Amino acid sequence: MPAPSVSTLDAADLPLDAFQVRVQAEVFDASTETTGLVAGRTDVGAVVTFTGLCRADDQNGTPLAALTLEHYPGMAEEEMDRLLQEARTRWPLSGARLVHRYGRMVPGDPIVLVVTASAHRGAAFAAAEFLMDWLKTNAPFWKKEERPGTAADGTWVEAKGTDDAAADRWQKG
Amino acid sequence: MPAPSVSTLDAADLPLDAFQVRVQAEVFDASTETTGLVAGRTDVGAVVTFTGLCRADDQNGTPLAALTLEHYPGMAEEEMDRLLQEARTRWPLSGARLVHRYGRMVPGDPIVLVVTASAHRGAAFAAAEFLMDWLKTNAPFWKKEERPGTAADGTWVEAKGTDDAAADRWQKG
Amino acid sequence: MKVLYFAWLRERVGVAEEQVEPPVEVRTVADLAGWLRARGGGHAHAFENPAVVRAALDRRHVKPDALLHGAREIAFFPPMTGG
Amino acid sequence: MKVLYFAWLRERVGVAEEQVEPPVEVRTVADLAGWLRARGGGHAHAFENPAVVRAALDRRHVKPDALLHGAREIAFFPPMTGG
Repeated sequence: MPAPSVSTLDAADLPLDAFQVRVQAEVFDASTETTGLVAGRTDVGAVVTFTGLCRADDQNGTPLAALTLEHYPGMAEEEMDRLLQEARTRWPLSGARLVHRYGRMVPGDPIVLVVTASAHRGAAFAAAEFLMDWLKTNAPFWKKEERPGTAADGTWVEAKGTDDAAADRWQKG
Repeated sequence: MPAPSVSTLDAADLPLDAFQVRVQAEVFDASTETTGLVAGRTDVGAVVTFTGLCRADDQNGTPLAALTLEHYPGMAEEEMDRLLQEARTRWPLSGARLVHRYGRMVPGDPIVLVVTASAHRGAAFAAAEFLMDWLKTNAPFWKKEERPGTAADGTWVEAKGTDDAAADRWQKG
Repeated sequence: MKVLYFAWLRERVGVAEEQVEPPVEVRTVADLAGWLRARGGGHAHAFENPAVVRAALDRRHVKPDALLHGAREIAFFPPMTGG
Repeated sequence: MKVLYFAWLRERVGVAEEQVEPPVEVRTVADLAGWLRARGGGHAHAFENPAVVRAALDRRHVKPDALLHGAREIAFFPPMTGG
């Protein structure tokens, strides 16, 4: 299993690792990521954590045995960095984490993690939701679904119009 | 330290402890609460966790040494139950936790926790934000602030108009 | 009936709770607040600006015009600042 | 230049990446997609509906009319379904 690739965006007045994106095969621990963001700090009033998990049924209610996530190494991290920088221009964030897994997942497995920290809850909530919406439509990941009891190697998930609509609501002007 | 009071709202098709509110003096562990919500389940696609923490400065930027939270025992739990039931009528939730602490907190200490789980991210985000907004204006808790270097026993925090506005945006009709 | 006070209302009145027996003409939450204020001293100070006092009847938020009839417990407090 | 394929485009083309030398008249991302489709076989299948193919030039999302000039790497893929 390759080591997770790490990318850091610094700001002079923030801890060195306040903003971080990672793409990895391993399971992440939401609590470790969140603790890392707020430990020893007294300027954070709100932390929002979003975890996206693999469900046992797809968006149409069809049973699902597993998901395989393919990604574009290099671009995935760069695009997630760009999303994070965009979020920082929009909201006063004290820190953030974006972690996205690739590989095969079974129902119950965590897939994606977004953590945002801010002095105020409104900024933390809005930035987390913005990051998730844009991750879905902009981060180069693709899901393939395996059905229970089928021998075929799976079906590529089609992009949802509702995801585009969710991302579009953040468009400026 | 008194044992935390527990209240549970059940639904026939959900795990017994899927919905829970607690009022306690002890520190909570966001990760334990979240794990308890999704462990062994494959119908949850999204978990949103909000943690509210004590900051070293108040809403006007004045330095803060500590906060003391007073509450109305009995009503606090009942009101939080009512908020949770209202959220469940509005969004399809798989589970939720509301935990609110009382007593003295210093900067960096966690004060309030909201966890929402749903099949879909939109419901989990909206319900978490709704619960936080309504907790602020409806749950019977009051904050008293201590300033660094002052002997007086503190000043009661005044309610913010922005909190009322945040809660009002969820009013129906 | 039992009256509870929280936050600065508790500090001004000087007790966290007390038992009161208002006369029959005290019918609403606002009536009771006015009757308590008329006692003077800490009570007058606590209720000097009724517009910033909130109330709960048997642990449910109520408006000033809510009727007291049959309630066992009433609480007076400032706008909430938890969360 | 290097061409990368992902998801069902990769499966249809049959390779994850390849080196190509398009002629000078292939100036845009859309031109390149058309030129690749004209090769027939798996490429024709992958690009049969250009409207559902997205592209990134040197790891940045681009529109079909983006110019290729100077790019080292282009990727073709379906709409993203991560998160």
